[in-house]
Amino acid sequence: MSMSALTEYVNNITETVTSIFEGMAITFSHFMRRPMTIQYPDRIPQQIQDTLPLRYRGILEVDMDICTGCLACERICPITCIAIGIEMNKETKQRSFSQFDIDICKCMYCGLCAEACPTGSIRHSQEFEGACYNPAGLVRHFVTEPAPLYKPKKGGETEPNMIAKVETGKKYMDELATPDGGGAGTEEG
Amino acid sequence: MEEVTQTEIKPFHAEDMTISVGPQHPSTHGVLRFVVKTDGEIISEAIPDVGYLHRSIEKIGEKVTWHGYVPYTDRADYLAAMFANQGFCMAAEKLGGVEVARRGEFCRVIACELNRIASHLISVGTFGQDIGAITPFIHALRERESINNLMEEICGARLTYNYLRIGGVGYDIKDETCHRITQFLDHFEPIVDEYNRLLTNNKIFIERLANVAPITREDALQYNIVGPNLRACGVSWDIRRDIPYSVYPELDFKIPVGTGEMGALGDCYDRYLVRMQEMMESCKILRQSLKMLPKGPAISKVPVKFKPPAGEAYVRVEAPRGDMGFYVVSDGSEYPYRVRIRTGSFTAMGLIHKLSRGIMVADLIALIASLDVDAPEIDR
Amino acid sequence: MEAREIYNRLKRQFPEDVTTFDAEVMDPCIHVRASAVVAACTYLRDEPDMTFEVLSDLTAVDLPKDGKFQVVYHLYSYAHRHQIVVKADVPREAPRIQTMESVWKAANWMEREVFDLFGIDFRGHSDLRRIMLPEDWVGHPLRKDYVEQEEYDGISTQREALVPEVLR
Amino acid sequence: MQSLADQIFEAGYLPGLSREAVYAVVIVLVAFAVLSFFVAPLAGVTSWLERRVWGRIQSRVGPNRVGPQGILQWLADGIKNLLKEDLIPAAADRKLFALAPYVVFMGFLATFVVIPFGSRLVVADLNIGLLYLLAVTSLVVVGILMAGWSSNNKWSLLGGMRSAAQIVSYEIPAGLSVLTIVLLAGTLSMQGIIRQQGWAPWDWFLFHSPFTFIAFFLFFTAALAEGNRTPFDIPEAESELVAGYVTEYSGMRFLFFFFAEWGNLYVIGAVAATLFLGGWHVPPITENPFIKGGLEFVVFFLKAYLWVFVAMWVRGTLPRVRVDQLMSMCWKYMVPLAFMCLFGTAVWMVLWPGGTPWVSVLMFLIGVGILGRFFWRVRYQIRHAKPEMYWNPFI
Repeated sequence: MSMSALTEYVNNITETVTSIFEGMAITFSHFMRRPMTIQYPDRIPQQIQDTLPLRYRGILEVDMDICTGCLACERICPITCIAIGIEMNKETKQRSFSQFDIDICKCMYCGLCAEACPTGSIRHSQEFEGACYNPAGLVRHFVTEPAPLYKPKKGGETEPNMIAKVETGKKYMDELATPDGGGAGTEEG
Repeated sequence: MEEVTQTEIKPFHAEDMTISVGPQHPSTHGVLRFVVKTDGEIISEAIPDVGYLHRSIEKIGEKVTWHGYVPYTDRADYLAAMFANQGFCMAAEKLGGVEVARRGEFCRVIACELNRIASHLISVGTFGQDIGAITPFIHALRERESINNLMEEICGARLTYNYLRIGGVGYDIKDETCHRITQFLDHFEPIVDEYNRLLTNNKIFIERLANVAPITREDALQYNIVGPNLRACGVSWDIRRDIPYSVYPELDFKIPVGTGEMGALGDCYDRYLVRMQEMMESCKILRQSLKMLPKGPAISKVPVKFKPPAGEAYVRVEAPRGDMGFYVVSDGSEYPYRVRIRTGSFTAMGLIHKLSRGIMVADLIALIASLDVDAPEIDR
Repeated sequence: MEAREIYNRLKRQFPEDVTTFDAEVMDPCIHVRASAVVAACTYLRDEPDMTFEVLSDLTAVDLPKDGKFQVVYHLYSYAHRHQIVVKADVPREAPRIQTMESVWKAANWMEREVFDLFGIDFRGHSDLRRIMLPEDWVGHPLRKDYVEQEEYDGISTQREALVPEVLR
Repeated sequence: MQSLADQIFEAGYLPGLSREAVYAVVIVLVAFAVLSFFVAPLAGVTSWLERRVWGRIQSRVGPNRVGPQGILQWLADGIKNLLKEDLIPAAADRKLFALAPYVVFMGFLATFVVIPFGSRLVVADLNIGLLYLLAVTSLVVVGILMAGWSSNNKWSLLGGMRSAAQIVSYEIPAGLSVLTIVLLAGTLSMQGIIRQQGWAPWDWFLFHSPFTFIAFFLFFTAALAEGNRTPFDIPEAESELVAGYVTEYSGMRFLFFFFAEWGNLYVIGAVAATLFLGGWHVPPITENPFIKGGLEFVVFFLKAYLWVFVAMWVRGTLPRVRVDQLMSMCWKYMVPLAFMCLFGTAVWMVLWPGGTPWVSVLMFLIGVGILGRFFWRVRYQIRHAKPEMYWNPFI
């Protein structure tokens, strides 16, 4: 056996032993580190839904009180999972919703509908638990009985109830970037 | 002379064993299948069989609007969704002549580089797992989880981001998020060191990867190997530097190239090492772009009914799995006429048949992992 | 090298087969007759001051109005950092073209994909099988006139809509 | 056990039965008791501990829901596996397929006969105890080969073949390093080997000379390979062979393989403790036989479990070697080194027949030094990564 082969032989052993030694030190140090696990769903300090950012794209929700019925969301939806029905009362000439259904099975949580909404009435909630036994149960019906369309008042809302709703819609819309520099960037940055 | 009668000696004949690796095999990274012909442990041939995850993303492109196709591109490569977003948006912008808002460009770079780190973490993590070390895999996923949390803050989704829009980005990056990204980088860089000490320098790991299935430069070009796999063969080629797009020319970063550190040039270990180094480079890019992030709108004005003039565009993006090409044809209507996504994994799969001859079963797993092929990206 | 110059060189070499040059589009492209595309590409690859050593992309576009498929080759040169698009038209009725496999190995899989999704026959291809779809699939989905079969192997390909479409 | 049966017989509780019948009944009952109240919880708790240890290494928690800190997880898993459908593939060799898990299990269980849990707590102090141990552990390879062959699955076959090659090869370094101790102790009896050592670390064979020190690590490595543990888990290499020889098994049969694997882990630890770590020796603090016996059991148990823990920890650290590397590692590195240790020890014994206490103390100090160096590195890792600390082992 030549000298270099012997050196290599010894080197191989040393390298193996030292690298294993080093690796074992790292793994041992993990016994003292805090685990990353979130013990969902019960052993958590706070509901996960409460920790999610406002931008989080969870299951879609619609605030029918501030929905203008402009159909922008229905049109932009790439998979047509939103179906809106609007009827006109022939006598009073008043239009009202007869249907506002969203098929959560189909929804791909892209957020395009929320971006198109002028009032922030359709938006992604922080809810993500949608398990149910029947796919039909995943269709969300937002209109139970015919409801009138929302018309924004010129001078702003006066009713405290409605002010809160409009503000909530605005809050969601503020998260979006807009060409005129709206959204989160300009407010803070 | 007397004729010597020679008894014919027949070589000991053994049949090759045909094994089907996949589609439900633990280390095929999605649903891939290899028809492997082996002689014991030695593979004589491995024929890749793809298509299990074909979701006809290219056909869908012809049926939805330009804006509406962006979320679909997420699904082309769900480990690096941001880059498919980027590719399609760039193609649409090129066609429609849309100027991207400058802040939007920086937001894109930040999101993309975060995504690149996440994708490479999956790559090197699963690499470790395929070699048999589960711990580095979970450590990599732990760091990726932090990136997912950041992504959630940036764009509201953890996997299929749909962050980019034609003309910019959908959501602006908040200052506090910027701060949190910096915090993450401060935490992440020592972790990469630790990862190196735990896995990269491990003798067993090196022995498993060095000299395994080296790709020559010629093969790499012939088979159109791209991205980190190409760079591991010693070809210094990065779209971000060589066909510059977005704001990458303003940023300072190095292109890691394989050097044959532990064995042959372009072997599995080189491919692994290039990815590890690229993560550190991405950290550098992130720090710079966070510093340079300008003020202003993050998206420019684009009509809701985006109708680019008739024409075609081919753009390339440096995705974690290499040059992702978007060939988009418009006929002037509301819908793309044809969308073609060219991905790095697809061409890399074409090479496996050639590389697999004469290696061992365990090496095939290392080879697949080192090429970082990703089933959704292959099949689209 | 400029795209115009590449075109001129190619035109000089193949005066008959190189038809037109689109210079006004975003990615300048050269139209080559389908019969000569392999020869033209071999020339582009081997010429020392062009050396297109990489076939970046190979795909096709269905143009039913013109009654043809357009096979599109995106070539790139790492050495000279230039790119060119080569296009070849094949008739829709009998889509047939020579394989590019002898020039770039990468063409193998890309041509299989084009064969699968468009039904273009690549002559001389070593392994022309479907790649994305099952072997017994009917039709070529990326053709514009493709109609999906109602069921495959007894499994319906349709999905019942849970939300009734609103008639308006 | 025989004396117990004799007592029962003589007390006249069972009139009309022959002495042999009483023996048989007592043996079956004792075996049942040992199986269900010692071996099963041992393997089960080992499985739980392994998952917890792994969990913490990997920044996870591990099973912590069934029972306090999840310690009853193994029971839940066992019940689940018992209730699962027992599938036998149509093309399998049914008899061998059904038999294989029991052969593996038997190979592991039979080792408990000679493991000395205390100075008087041993089933049978065979005078060829060590030989017996090496022999019965080899039964495992037969079971694994049977499983691999009879499943009629290519993955299983590959796994089985790998396992056979691996275990047969690694018997040699394991055997050689064990021989080093036999040479020192001059006996094959497990109790005899322990009696040659003392309670103090420098009385252990581990620190007897540099050769035994190396032999210990060789033995431990080879034992890991024989137990199909990472980094030598190639027979069941999940990412390569799906599950190796257990691919086709389900339900209770599947469980038996893992039962044996986890149990085997304890056997490895126990043998290491016996041969190198002074076994059940306790400091002479009490003369009370009951307290002493209990202490002995605890000490032995902990010494064995320390190495079980190390095996888990190694599994959480290292990647898997390749088949050819496994072989080259065995034949090129471990066998020569084991021979070196054997001859070195022999020469040592010739040169210093009276023993070398000062070398033992020195070796002990070196061992402490290595341990100190190790914790220094651990401290460095923590300082470097600046993680959030959490000292509580329970979560």
